[in-house]
Amino acid sequence: MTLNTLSANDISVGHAPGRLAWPVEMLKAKALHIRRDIITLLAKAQSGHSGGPLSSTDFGTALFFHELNVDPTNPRWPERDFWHFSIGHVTPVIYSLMAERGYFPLKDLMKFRSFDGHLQGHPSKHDTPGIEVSAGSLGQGLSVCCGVAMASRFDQHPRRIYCVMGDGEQEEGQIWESSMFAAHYKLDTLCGIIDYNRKQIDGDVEDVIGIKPLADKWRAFNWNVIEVDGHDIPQILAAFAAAREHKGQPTVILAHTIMGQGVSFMADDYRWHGKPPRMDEAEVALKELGTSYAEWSARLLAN
Amino acid sequence: MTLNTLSANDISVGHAPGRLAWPVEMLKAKALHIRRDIITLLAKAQSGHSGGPLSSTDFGTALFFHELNVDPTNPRWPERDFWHFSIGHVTPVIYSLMAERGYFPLKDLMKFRSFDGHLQGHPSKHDTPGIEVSAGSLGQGLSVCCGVAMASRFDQHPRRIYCVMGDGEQEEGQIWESSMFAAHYKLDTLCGIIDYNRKQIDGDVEDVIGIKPLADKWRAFNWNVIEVDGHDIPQILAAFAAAREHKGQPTVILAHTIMGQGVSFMADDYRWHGKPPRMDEAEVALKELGTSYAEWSARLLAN
Amino acid sequence: MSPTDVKPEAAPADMITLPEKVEMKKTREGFGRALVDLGEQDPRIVVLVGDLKESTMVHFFAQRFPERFIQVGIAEQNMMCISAGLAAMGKIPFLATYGAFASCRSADQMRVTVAYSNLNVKIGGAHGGISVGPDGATHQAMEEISIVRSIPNMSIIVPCDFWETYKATIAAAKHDGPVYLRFGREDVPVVTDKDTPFTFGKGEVFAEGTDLSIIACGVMVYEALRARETLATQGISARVVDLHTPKPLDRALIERCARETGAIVTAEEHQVNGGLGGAVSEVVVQTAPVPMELVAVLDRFGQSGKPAELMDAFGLRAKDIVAAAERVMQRKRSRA
Amino acid sequence: MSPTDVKPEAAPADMITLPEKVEMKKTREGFGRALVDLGEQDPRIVVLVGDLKESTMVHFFAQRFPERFIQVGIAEQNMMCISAGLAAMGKIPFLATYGAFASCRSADQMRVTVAYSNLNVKIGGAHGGISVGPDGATHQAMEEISIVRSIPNMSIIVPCDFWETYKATIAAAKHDGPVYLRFGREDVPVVTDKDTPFTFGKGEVFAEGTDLSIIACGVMVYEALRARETLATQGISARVVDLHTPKPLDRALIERCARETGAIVTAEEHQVNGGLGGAVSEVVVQTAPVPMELVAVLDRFGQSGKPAELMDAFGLRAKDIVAAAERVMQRKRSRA
Ligand SMILES: Cc1ncc(C[n+]2csc(CCOP(=O)(O)OP(=O)(O)O)c2C)c(N)n1
Ligand SMILES: Cc1ncc(C[n+]2csc(CCOP(=O)(O)OP(=O)(O)O)c2C)c(N)n1
Ligand SMILES: [Mg+2]
Ligand SMILES: [Mg+2]
Repeated sequence: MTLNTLSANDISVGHAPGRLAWPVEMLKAKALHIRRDIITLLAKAQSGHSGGPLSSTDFGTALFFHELNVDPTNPRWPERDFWHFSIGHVTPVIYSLMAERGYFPLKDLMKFRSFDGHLQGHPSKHDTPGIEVSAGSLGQGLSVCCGVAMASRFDQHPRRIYCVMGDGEQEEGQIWESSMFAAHYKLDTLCGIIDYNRKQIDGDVEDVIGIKPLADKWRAFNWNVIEVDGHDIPQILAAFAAAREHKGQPTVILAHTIMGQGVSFMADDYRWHGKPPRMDEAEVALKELGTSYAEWSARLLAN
Repeated sequence: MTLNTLSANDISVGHAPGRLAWPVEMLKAKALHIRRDIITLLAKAQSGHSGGPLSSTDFGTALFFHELNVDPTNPRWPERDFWHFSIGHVTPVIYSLMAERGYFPLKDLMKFRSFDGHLQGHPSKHDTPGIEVSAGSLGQGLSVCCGVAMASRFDQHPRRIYCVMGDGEQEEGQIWESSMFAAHYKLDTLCGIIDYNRKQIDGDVEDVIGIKPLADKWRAFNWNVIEVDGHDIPQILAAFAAAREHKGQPTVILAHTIMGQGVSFMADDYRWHGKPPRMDEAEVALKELGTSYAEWSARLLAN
Repeated sequence: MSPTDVKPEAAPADMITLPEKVEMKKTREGFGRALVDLGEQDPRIVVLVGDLKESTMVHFFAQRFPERFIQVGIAEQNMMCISAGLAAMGKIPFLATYGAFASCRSADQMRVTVAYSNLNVKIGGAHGGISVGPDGATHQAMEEISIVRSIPNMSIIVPCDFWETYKATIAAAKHDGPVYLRFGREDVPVVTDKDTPFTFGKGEVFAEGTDLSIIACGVMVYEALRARETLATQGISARVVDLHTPKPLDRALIERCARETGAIVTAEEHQVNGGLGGAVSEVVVQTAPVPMELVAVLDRFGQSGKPAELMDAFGLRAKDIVAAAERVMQRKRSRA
Repeated sequence: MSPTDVKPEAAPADMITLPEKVEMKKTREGFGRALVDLGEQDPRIVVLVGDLKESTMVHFFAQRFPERFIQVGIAEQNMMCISAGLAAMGKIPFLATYGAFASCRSADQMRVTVAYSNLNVKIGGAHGGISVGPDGATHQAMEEISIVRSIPNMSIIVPCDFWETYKATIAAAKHDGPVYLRFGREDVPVVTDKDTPFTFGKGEVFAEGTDLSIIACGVMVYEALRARETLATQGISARVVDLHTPKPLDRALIERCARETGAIVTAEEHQVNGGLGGAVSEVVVQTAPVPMELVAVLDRFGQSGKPAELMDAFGLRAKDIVAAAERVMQRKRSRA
C-alpha cells in the first residue's frame, strides 16, 4: 500500500467541512490509517470487535471522506447528510472514521470502552458528539433512516441518508419491515450498504441462517440493488454515484467484503467477529499494516 | 349454489376422525354452511371480524374437510396434522370450521366473544379445545409452525403443518424471519396459505404498505410458491397436493381471494375487516346465502 | 360537567364532585382531538400509525394534515424506530397502535433506539385495560406501566378520562423526551373538565379525606370517587388522588398521603405486579411505611366479555375499592 | 467451598458463611452445564440460540446433542415462537440469547404466544446486569424482572452464582410452564455449593439476623453476605435472604422477614422500578409495613467500563448495602 498521497500526519485535511470528494488514492491511504486506528484502539481496550470493523473500513472511508456532506465540528449542521451504522458493534471503525474526520480528537480512541471515556462499546447519542441515534440492538437502523428520510422529505431537504447494515443482521425481521416501507414511500434519498462479509458470530452466514439470494430479496422488496467488491474503492464510489442518480427507489449496495480484511490472521475468520487482538497479535497486525503499536498509539495520543 | 351433496343436517359426517378427503361438491356445500355460521355467530355476538373470515372460508373448508388428518374428539391425537391461523382475528371462520368438523358443539358458536362462552375474540389455548397455541398478535404463527415442524422432524413424524397468514400480515418482519428459517431448514412438511384479499384494516394493502410482488418475495426467500384462486376449490386441492409432493422446500399458497366473499355488500370492502353485520344486515346476508337467522341459529343451537 | 356547575356538599374544597349521571366519552378521542390541535400549533408534529387509523383515532389528524401523517402498516418495530429518526431530525412524532403492541412488540426499539437516545418520541398506546372487552386477552394491554416504568428516560401517563387524555397528549408534546400515553377503548365517565388542572409528573388531589388515600389512575379514578361516596356513608373519609403519571412519579404527594392519612389503596386497570400500586409501594416503604391494599388485575390474562362484565369480574369496581379500603382501615386501626 | 468445609463462627445456624477468598465462576456456565445434564436425562430437552452460542454457553449442549440443537440466527421474535411450537408438541425448549433481547425484542411473543398459551418454554437471558461491562448500556439487561413479572403465567429466576444457576436451570425444566432465567456474563463469587438447598419459588435464608433483613438476588447475594459481616462489626445483626425467584414470589418469607426483623433492604443488579425491590415492597405494604431501602440501579442506563468499576459506580457493593442498612436502621429506630 502507498501513502504517497496522504501521510499519517496529514490529519487536519480530513477535517474540512462539506463533502470531501477525495480521490481514490487518498481514500486508500486514509483506509490504511483507519485500519491502524482500529487495531490500536482494540489492543488498548482489550475489548471489542475486530472482524466487522475491518470489513467495513474501505466503504466506510469512501463514505466519510468522499461521499458524505457533513461538518464534524458542527455535527447537527442543518445541511448535513445523515449516516448511521445499524451494526452498532462495529464501533472501532465508526469511531476511527469519526475521529479521522474530525468529530473528536484521535486520542479519544485510546479510551474506547473505558469507564472514563466517551466512546461506549456501542454507539451512544448521550455520550458521543456526532452519534445521532444510539444503536447496538441489530435490525433497527434502517428504520431510523426511514424516519430521517421522511423528515427530510417533509422539510423538502435533499439530504442523503446512508445506512450500514450487516449480512447476519439481514436475519432480523425488522430489516424487511423497513425495506418494505422505504420502497413503498420511494425513499430514493436513502442508500443502504450491506457489509456482506459472509460471517456472523456463530460462523458462516449460510450455515447459521442462509440469506441467499440476497440481491433477489432486495429486488423483490423493490429496491435498486448494486453489487460491488467492498474493498474496491473505485467500485464503491461508482455505486454511490449510481445511487445518487437512481430515482424512485431506494438503493442498496451489497458490498462483498472479507471479515478481518487487511490483517492476514484475521481475514475471513468468524472467530474474529467479537474479540480484540492481544497486544502481541496487535503488533503482528500493525506490522502488516506498516506501523507499530508504539508509533501508531503515539500518533493517536498526539492528536 | 347447490346443497345436493350435503344437507344442512348432515352434520356428523364432518366429524369423522382422520383425513376426510371430501370431493369438491361436498366441500362447496360445507363452505356455504361455514359462511352461514360466520354471519350468524357475528350477528349474535355483535362483535368481531367479517371480512377475513369470509375470504378464508373456501380454502379453510378445503383444509379442514379434505386435507387435514385430525381427530376432533381427540385434538391432541399424536398422529395429527397441525394447523394454525396466524391471523387470530379470523376466529369466526376458525371456530365455524372447528365446530363443523366436530371439535365442539355448533351451539357454542352462539356464545362467540361472550363472557360465559369458551370462544374468545382471538384463539385461546387455555379456553378452547383444539386451539394448540393462542394467537392475536400478527406475524407470529409461521414461527410457531416452524417449531412444530422441527419437533416433528426430531420425532421422525411425517405430520404436515398448515399455517394461514394474512396479506396485511406480510408487513410484519417476523414473517420474514420465519420464512428464512423454514427455507434454511428445508421444512417441506410446512405449507403456508396466504389469504391474499388485498385488504387490511386501513384500506388496500397496496395503499397501506405495498407487498407486491409477493410471489417474488417468497421465491427469493427460497420457498415453493403456488398461486391459486382462493375461492376455486379444485385449484386449492391441487395446490395442497402439489405442496405435499414438493420436497426440499416449504410451500406457500398465495390464495387470491376477495374480502367478504359470499356476501354482496361486504365483498371487496375493507370496512368489513373488523365489524359484524347488524341484525338487519345479517338477514340480508343470510338470505343471499340461502337461509335466515332464525333457521340457521336454530340449526346451531340444536347441534 | 365542571366543578363550577356542581355544588359540592361533603367536602367544599374538593376539585371534583361527581353528579349522579356522568357523561361518557372515549379517552382515545381525547388523544385524537389533541393531535389535531397540536398539529395546528406546531408544524413539527407528525403522526404515525400501524394500520389502526380509526381505532386509535388518529384519523382526525390524518384528515386534517395528510402531509404529516405516516401510515406504517403492520410493523410496530419499524414504526418505533421511524419515529426515532423523525425525532432525531427535530420532528415531534406521535405513533399510535394498540398498547399491547406499543409496549411489547416494539419494547426493544423503545429501550435502545428511543429511550437510550432519549429521543422526543411520543407513544400512543390505545386499548389499555380489561375494559377493551370482546377482543379478549391479547388485545387487553395490562403490562404497560410495569414495562415502560422500568426503562430509563421513559415517562408514562395514564389519564383518567377524555379531557385528561386531551391534556396529557398536549403535555406529552411539550415535554422534551420520550413519553408513553396509555388510554382505553370504551366510553368512560368524564370526571374532569377543560379547566381541571393537569401537570405532567404531578398527581392531583381530586377530593380531600383524612382516613385513607385512594391513589388511582385511568378509569379507576372514577371508581375511586364513587368508592369515596360509599365510604363517606360509612363514616370513612377517603382522599382521592389522580396519579395520572406513574413516571415521573410524584413521590412527594405519595409520601404526604402516607403521612397524612396513614393508609393507602391504589387502584389501576393493570396487572398488580409492578404497576401503579408497585410504584406507590416503593415510595411508601422508603418514606412512610403504612398499610396498603392494591386494587388491580391479579396477575391473570383478560378474556372476552362486555367491558362492564369484565370490570366486575376482575374486581375493578368502586365496591372493590370500598372493600380494599375497609381492609386497609382495619389494618391501620390494628396497628394503632 | 461448601458450608461443610468452613467452620461458621458468627452464627452457627447459617446456611452460608463466606471464606475470605471465594472461588469465582460464571453463572452462565451453570446454565450451559445444566443443559447438558438435562439433555442426558430427558430427550424432550431442545436448545435454541440466536447466533450467540458461546456467549450463552449453549455450545456445550450443541456439541453433545447436535441433533437437538437449533440455530435460529439473529431473529429473537422467531426464536420465541419456534420454542412455543416445540413446546406445543411436547418438547422442553430452552432458548438462549442476551437478556436485553430475550426480554425486550421478543416481549410480545413471550406475552401472547408463550405466556397466554402457558407453554413450557424456558428462556435463558444471558448478560443480565451492569456487570456485563465494556459492551455498554445496550447489552446490560436491567429491566427483565419488571417486564417478566408483569406477564401472567411467567416465572423468573435470578440465581446468585454458578451452582444456583445450575440448579435453577434444572428446576426450570421440572416446572411445567414458561420460565425466564436471568444470569450474568462475568465470573462472580461462588457462594453456594452443590448441596445448598434450592426450591423453585422459595427464598432461602442464607444467614440469620434479627435487626434487619437483606433480601437479594443474583450477584447481590454475595454483596449482602459481605455487608452482613461489616454490619456485624457495628453490632447490627442482619439476616440475608437469597430470593432467587422474583416470581412466583415467596410472600410468606418476605412477610416473616418484615415481622421478625422490622426493616428490610433489598439488593439487585437491576433497575429500581418494578424489580425485586418493587416486588418485596408490594408484599410488605400489604402485610407488615416496615421501613425499606432499595439498593438497585437508580433508573439510569448502564455504560462501558470494567465490571468492578461499574458495580462501584452504580452503587451495587456491600458498602452500599451497609449504607442502606444504616439508613433503614435509623428509620426503624425513629419509629419505635
Ligand atoms: C437484536 C440483537 N441480537 C443479537 C445481537 C448480538 N450480536 C451482535 S453482532 C452479531 C452478529 C452480527 O452479524 P453481522 O451482521 O454479519 O455482523 P459481523 O459479524 O459481520 O460484524 C450478533 C448476533 C445484537 N447485538 N442484537
Ligand atoms: C402485531 C399486531 N399489530 C396490529 C394488530 C391489529 N390488527 C388486527 S387484524 C389487522 C389487519 C390484518 O390485515 P390482513 O392480514 O390483511 O387481514 P384481513 O384484514 O385481510 O383479515 C391488524 C392491523 C394485531 N392484531 N397484531
Ligand atoms: Mg457479517
Ligand atoms: Mg387482508
